[in-house]
Amino acid sequence: MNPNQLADQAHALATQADALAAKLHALGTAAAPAAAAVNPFVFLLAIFLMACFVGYYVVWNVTPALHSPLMAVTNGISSVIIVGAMLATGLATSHWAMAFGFIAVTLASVNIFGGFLVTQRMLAMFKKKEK
Amino acid sequence: MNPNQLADQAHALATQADALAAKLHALGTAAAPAAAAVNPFVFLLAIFLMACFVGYYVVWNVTPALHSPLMAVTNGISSVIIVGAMLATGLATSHWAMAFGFIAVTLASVNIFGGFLVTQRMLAMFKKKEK
Amino acid sequence: MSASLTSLLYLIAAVLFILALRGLSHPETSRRGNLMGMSGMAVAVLATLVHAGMHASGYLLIVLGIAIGGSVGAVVARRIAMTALPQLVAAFHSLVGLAAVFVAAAALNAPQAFGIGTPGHLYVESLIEMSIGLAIGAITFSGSIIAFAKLQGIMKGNPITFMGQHKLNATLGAALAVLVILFVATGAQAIFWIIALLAIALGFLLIIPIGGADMPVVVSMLNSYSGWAACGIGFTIQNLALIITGALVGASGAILSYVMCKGMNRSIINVLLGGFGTDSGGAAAAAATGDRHVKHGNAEDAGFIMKNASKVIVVPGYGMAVAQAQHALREMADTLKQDGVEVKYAIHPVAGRMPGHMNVLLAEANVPYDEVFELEEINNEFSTADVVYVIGANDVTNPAAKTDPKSPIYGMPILEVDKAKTVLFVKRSMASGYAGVENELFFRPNTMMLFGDAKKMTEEIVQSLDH
Amino acid sequence: MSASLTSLLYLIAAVLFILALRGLSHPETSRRGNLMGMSGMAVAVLATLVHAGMHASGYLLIVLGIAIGGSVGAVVARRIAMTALPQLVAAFHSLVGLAAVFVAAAALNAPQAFGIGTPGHLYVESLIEMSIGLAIGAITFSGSIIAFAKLQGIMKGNPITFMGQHKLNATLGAALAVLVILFVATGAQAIFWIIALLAIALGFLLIIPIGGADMPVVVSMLNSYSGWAACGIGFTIQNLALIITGALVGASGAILSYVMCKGMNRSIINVLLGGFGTDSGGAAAAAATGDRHVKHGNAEDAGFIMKNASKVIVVPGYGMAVAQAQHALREMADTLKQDGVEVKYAIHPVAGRMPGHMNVLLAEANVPYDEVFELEEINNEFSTADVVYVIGANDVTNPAAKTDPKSPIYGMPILEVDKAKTVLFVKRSMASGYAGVENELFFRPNTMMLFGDAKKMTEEIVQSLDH
Ligand SMILES: NC(=O)c1ccc[n+]([C@@H]2O[C@H](COP(=O)([O-])OP(=O)(O)OC[C@H]3O[C@@H](n4cnc5c(N)ncnc54)[C@H](OP(=O)(O)O)[C@@H]3O)[C@@H](O)[C@H]2O)c1
Ligand SMILES: NC(=O)c1ccc[n+]([C@@H]2O[C@H](COP(=O)([O-])OP(=O)(O)OC[C@H]3O[C@@H](n4cnc5c(N)ncnc54)[C@H](OP(=O)(O)O)[C@@H]3O)[C@@H](O)[C@H]2O)c1
Repeated sequence: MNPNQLADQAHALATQADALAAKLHALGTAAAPAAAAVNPFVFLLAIFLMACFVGYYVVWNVTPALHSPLMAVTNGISSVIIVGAMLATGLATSHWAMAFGFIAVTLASVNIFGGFLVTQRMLAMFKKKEK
Repeated sequence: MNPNQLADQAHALATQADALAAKLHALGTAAAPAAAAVNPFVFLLAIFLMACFVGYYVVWNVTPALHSPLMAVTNGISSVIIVGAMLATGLATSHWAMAFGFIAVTLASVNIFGGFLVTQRMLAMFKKKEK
Repeated sequence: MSASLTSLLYLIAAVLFILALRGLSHPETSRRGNLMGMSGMAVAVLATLVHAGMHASGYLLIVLGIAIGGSVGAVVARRIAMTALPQLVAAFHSLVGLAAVFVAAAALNAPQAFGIGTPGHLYVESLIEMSIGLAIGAITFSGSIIAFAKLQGIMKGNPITFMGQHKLNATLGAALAVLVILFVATGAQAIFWIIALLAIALGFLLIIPIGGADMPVVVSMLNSYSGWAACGIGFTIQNLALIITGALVGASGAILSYVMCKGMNRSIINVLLGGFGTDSGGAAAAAATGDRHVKHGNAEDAGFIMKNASKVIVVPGYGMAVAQAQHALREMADTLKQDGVEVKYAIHPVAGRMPGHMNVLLAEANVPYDEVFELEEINNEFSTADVVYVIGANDVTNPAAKTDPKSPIYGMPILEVDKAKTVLFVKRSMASGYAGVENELFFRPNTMMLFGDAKKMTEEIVQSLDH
Repeated sequence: MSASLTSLLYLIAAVLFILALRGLSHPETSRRGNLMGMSGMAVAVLATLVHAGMHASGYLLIVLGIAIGGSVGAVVARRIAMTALPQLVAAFHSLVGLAAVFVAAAALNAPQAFGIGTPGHLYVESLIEMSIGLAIGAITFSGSIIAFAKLQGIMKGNPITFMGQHKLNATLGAALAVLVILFVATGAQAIFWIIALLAIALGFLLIIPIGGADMPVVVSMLNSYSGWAACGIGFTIQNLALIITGALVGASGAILSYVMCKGMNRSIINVLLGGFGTDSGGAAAAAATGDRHVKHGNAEDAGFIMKNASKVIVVPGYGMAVAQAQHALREMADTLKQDGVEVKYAIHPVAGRMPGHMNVLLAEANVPYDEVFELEEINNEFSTADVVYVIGANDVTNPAAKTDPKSPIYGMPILEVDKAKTVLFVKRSMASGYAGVENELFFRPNTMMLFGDAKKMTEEIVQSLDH
C-alpha cells in the first residue's frame, strides 16, 4: 500500500465518520422539529398541569353517593405504577433490579385486581327502582 | 510523511470523528433521558387531549349569564396566535415571511385589544344589588 | 433565553388562560378572570419578544403591527354598541382565521424560524399540521365575514340557495383534500395559496345558505373552528400556548353551539343545512288572527295592573334588544319597587340572538345580576307571580313547545309565563317570532297585548306609574 | 414497538382512566366507567408487555407476580365485607406506596431500562424526581399501615402523643431534605435506603397522633399522596400514563379530604395536628341527662306512629353501619310502602365514617338509589314529613351546629330533622356521637328515643308492623 493510497483511505474514513455524525445529529432533530431544543421535561410538566386541572374537574363531578367507589377505583388506577415495575423486571439485567421489579409487580397486581373488583362489587349494588 | 504516520493520523482522525458522533448522540439524550426516543408529537398530542378535557369542563362551568363575555374573551385569547406571527416577523430573513408575519401581528393585535377590552366593558356592567 | 424556558413561559400563559375562563363561572370573579387572560397574553408576548435571535427590523415591524392593530382594536372595543356584539365577535373571528393563514404562510417561507426544516424542505409532519391550520383558518375567515355581513345587515339575511349547492360544496371539499395531499408531498408555495383560496371559497359557500337568524350558532361554530385552526398552527410551530388555547377556544365554541341548539331543540346539522328563519322575527309571516278574541290594553292599563301587583316577573326577549328598551325597563322596575312591588327577571337560555344576550343588556342598564334568574331557577315561581311583563319575547314563552308535537319548536324548554295571574305582552303586532310559529298565549283570557315599540311602551308605563 | 407508539398507548390508557372517573358522575354510567378503568389498565399492561427488549426471565417473573398479586387481590375483593371498606382502601394505599418505593429502587439499579443513565451515573433530573417519588411513596406506605391498623382495631384508636412530638417530626423532615440533596449529588444506594427508612418512620410518626375516628380523612389524604408518588415515578421514567393517572388520583384524594373536612366544618390542619375524637362515637363521654325529660318508646310505639304517617324520611348514620342494620331497614321501608307510606332516605355528606359510606350500605341492601337523597336535595322536605327515623345517626342532626357558636361542630351543615312532626331516634344510649357533643334534640317534645341496637330495634318494628 502506498502512502497516497493510505492517505486517501484515511480521508475517506474521516469523511465517512463526519457524515455519520451529521446523520446522527439529523436523526435527533428530524424526529423532533422545533421541540428538539425544548427539554421534554417542559412537555411532561405541561401534561402534568393539564392533568391536574382535569383531575380537579372530573373528580368534582363525581356524585357524592359514589364517593366510596371513587376511593376504590382510584386505588385500582393508581396501580398503573405496575408499568414501571414491569419494565424494571423485563429489561433490567441487574438481579437486584429484577427482584425489586418483581415485588412491585406483585404489590401493584394486588391493587389492580382488588381495586377494580371491589368497585365492581359496590357498583353492582347501585340499582334504580324497578317499575 | 511516512505511510505509517499517515495511517496513524488517519486512524486518530477516524476515532476523533467517532467520538464526536458519540458525543452528539449523548447530547441529544442527555437533555432528554428516556423521552429522547419518543417523538415530541406524542407529548404535544397528550397536552392537546388534556387541554380538550380542561376546555370542556372549564367552559361548562361558565355561568350562562356570562356566555356573551365568554365569546368575547375567547376571541381575545385565541389571538395568542400572535406568538407565531411575532416569531416569523422577528426571526425570518425572507421578506415575504416578514411581511406575512407583520400582517398577522397586526390582525391578531386588533383581536387582543378588541377582545379583552370589550369583555372588560361588558363585565364592568355586571353589578350586584347595592345594599 | 433557552427554548425550554420560553416553552415554560408559554405554559404559564396557557394556565393563565384556563384561569381566565374559570373566572367566568361567576360574575364576582369574572373581572379577575379577564385580567388573568390579559396577563396570560402579556406573558406570551413578552416571552416571544425576548426570544433569542430576533433582529431589529423584526422588532420594528412587531411594534408597528401591535401599535396599529392595538389601536384599531381598542377604538372598536370602546365605540361599539352592546347590541352590535354578535357581529363584532364574528368580525374578530374572521381576523383570527386570517392571522392563522398568514402565520402558516410565514412558516412556509421561513421554516428555520420555527425549526421545522429549510425553505422547500419542511418536515412532512409540519406540512400536514400546517395545511390543517391553513384550511380551517381560511374557512373561518370567509365564513365569519358572511356571518358578519348578515348580522350587520350589509347582506340580506335570507338563505341563499341554488341548484346543486351541496354537490358543489362536496366537490370543493374533495378538491381541497386532494390539494392538501399534494401540498404535503411537494411543499409547493403555489399549492399552498390555491388551498387558501379554495378554502375561502368554501367558507363563503357553506355559510350563505344559512339564514341570518341562525347566524349566532354559526358564529359560535366558527369560534370553535378558529380554536382548532390555532391548534393546527400550534402543532406546526410546536407551541404550548397555542395548542392549549386552541383546545380551550375550540371547546368553548362547540359547547356554546350545543347550548344554543339544545335551547332551540334543533340539531346542529339542521342549522348548518340552512334555510331556516329569515332576517328577524318581525319579518316572519304574520299570524292569521281569525276571529279569535285578543285582549288589547294600553300603558295606563298595564301601569294600573302592575301597581296593584305584589310580584312582577319580567321576561325580556329579542324585541327588547331591537328597541333598546333595557334602560326604560330598569326605570319601570325601580318605580315599581318603590311602590313595594317585588320585581324579578327571567332569562331563557336562547332569549335574544346570542347566548347571554339579555344578561349583558340588563347589566348595561344597571340591573343587579342577583335579580336576574335563569329558566330552571325561576320556572316554578311563575305560579306565584301576579304579573309577567313579557317585553319583546315570543318563542321562549310559546306553549306549543310543550303541547304541539308538530311545531318546529316542540321540545324546546319554555318559560311558563301562563301560570301567572296576568301576562302582559309588549310587541308591535301579532307577528310571530324567530321560529315563525303562532303563539297561542296571545289569545288566552289572562293575557293582555300591549302593541307598540318596547321602549316607547315601557316609557309610557313609567309615566303612568308616576301619576 | 417504537417508543412513540408505546407512549401513544400509555396516553390512550390515561384517557380511559379519565373516562372511568367521568363515568362515576352518575350511578347509571358508573359500571361502564369501571370497565373503562379496567380497559385502561389492560392497555397499559399490554403496551408494556410488547416493549422491545424484554427478556424471557423477565416475562416469567412478571406473569408470576401478576398471578400471585392478582389472585390475592381478587380473593380479598370478593371476601371483604362492605363495612370493612375503609381499612381495605387504607391497606391498598400502603401497597401502592410500597410499590412506588420498589420501582424507584429498581430504576436506581437498572437506569438503562428506563433510559435515565447508567448505574451510578443517573441524570440529576431523574434523581430529583426519583427521590420525590421515593419519599412520598414511603410515607404513604407506613402512614397507610397505621391508618389500616387503627381502622381494623389491631391498634387502639386513641391518639398517641408524647413530649416533643412535633419537634421530632420537624427534625426528621429536615434530615430527609438534607438526605435527598445528598442523594441527588451522589446517587448512592445507601442514601437511597436511608431516605426510605426515614420516610417510613416519618409516616408512622405523622399518623399515630391522629385519632381513629379521623382516619377517613387521613386515608383520603394518603390516597392523594399515593397519586403524587406515582407522578414522581412517572416523571422519573417519563411515562405518560403514570403522570396523568398520578394527577387524577392526587386530585381525587385531595378533593375527598376537602369534602370531609368541609362536611365536619374542620380544617385539614386541625385534623392532621391530631388529638380529636377517639375510636368510635359510642366511647365518647356519655351526656349527663340531668333532670331533663326524655321520651322513651319501644318498637310497638314506633311501628304504630309510622304506620299512621303518610311520609317517613330515614336518616342513617354510623350506628347503622355498626349494627349492619341496612337489610332490616330496607325490609321496614318495604312494609311501610305496602301500607301506602312514602319513604325516602336522607344522606348527610359525612354520615358514617367514609364519604358515600351510607350510600354503599343502602345499595347493598337493594335500596334503589333514586329513593336516596343528598342533604341539599331533601333538607327542605323535613317540614312536610310526618316521621323522621334516625337510625344510628347523631352529629349530623345536631342543631348545636347552627345555634351554638362554641360547639366544635358549629358551622357544619345539618339535616334539619326537627322540622318534622315526630323524630324517632334509634341508638343504644344517650351517649354522644363522633364529635362528643350532646344532642339537644333528644330532649325535644316531638322526639322519641328508641334505645337498643339499630338492627334489633328495626327488626322488632318490622314485626310489630306485620301484626
Ligand atoms: N339567544 C340565542 O343564542 C339564539 C340563537 C339563535 C336563535 N335564537 C332564537 O331566537 C328566538 C329568541 O326568542 P325571543 O322570545 O327572545 O325572540 P322572538 O321569539 O324572536 O320574538 C321577538 C319578538 O320581539 C318583537 N319585537 C321585535 N322588535 C320589537 C320592538 N322594537 N318592540 C317590541 N317588540 C319587538 C317581535 O314581535 P313584533 O314583530 O310583533 O314586534 C317578536 O315577536 C328563539 O326562537 C331562539 O331559538 C336564539
Ligand atoms: N363520613 C365521613 O366521611 C366522615 C369522616 C370523618 C369523620 N366523620 C364524622 O362522623 C360523624 C358521622 O355522624 P353520624 O351521625 O353518622 O354518626 P355519629 O354522630 O358518630 O353517631 C353515631 C351514633 O350511632 C350510635 N350507634 C353506634 N352503634 C350503634 C348500634 N349498634 N345500634 C344503634 N346505634 C348505634 C351511637 O350512639 P350509641 O352509642 O348511644 O348507640 C352514636 O351516637 C360526624 O361527626 C362526622 O364528622 C365522618
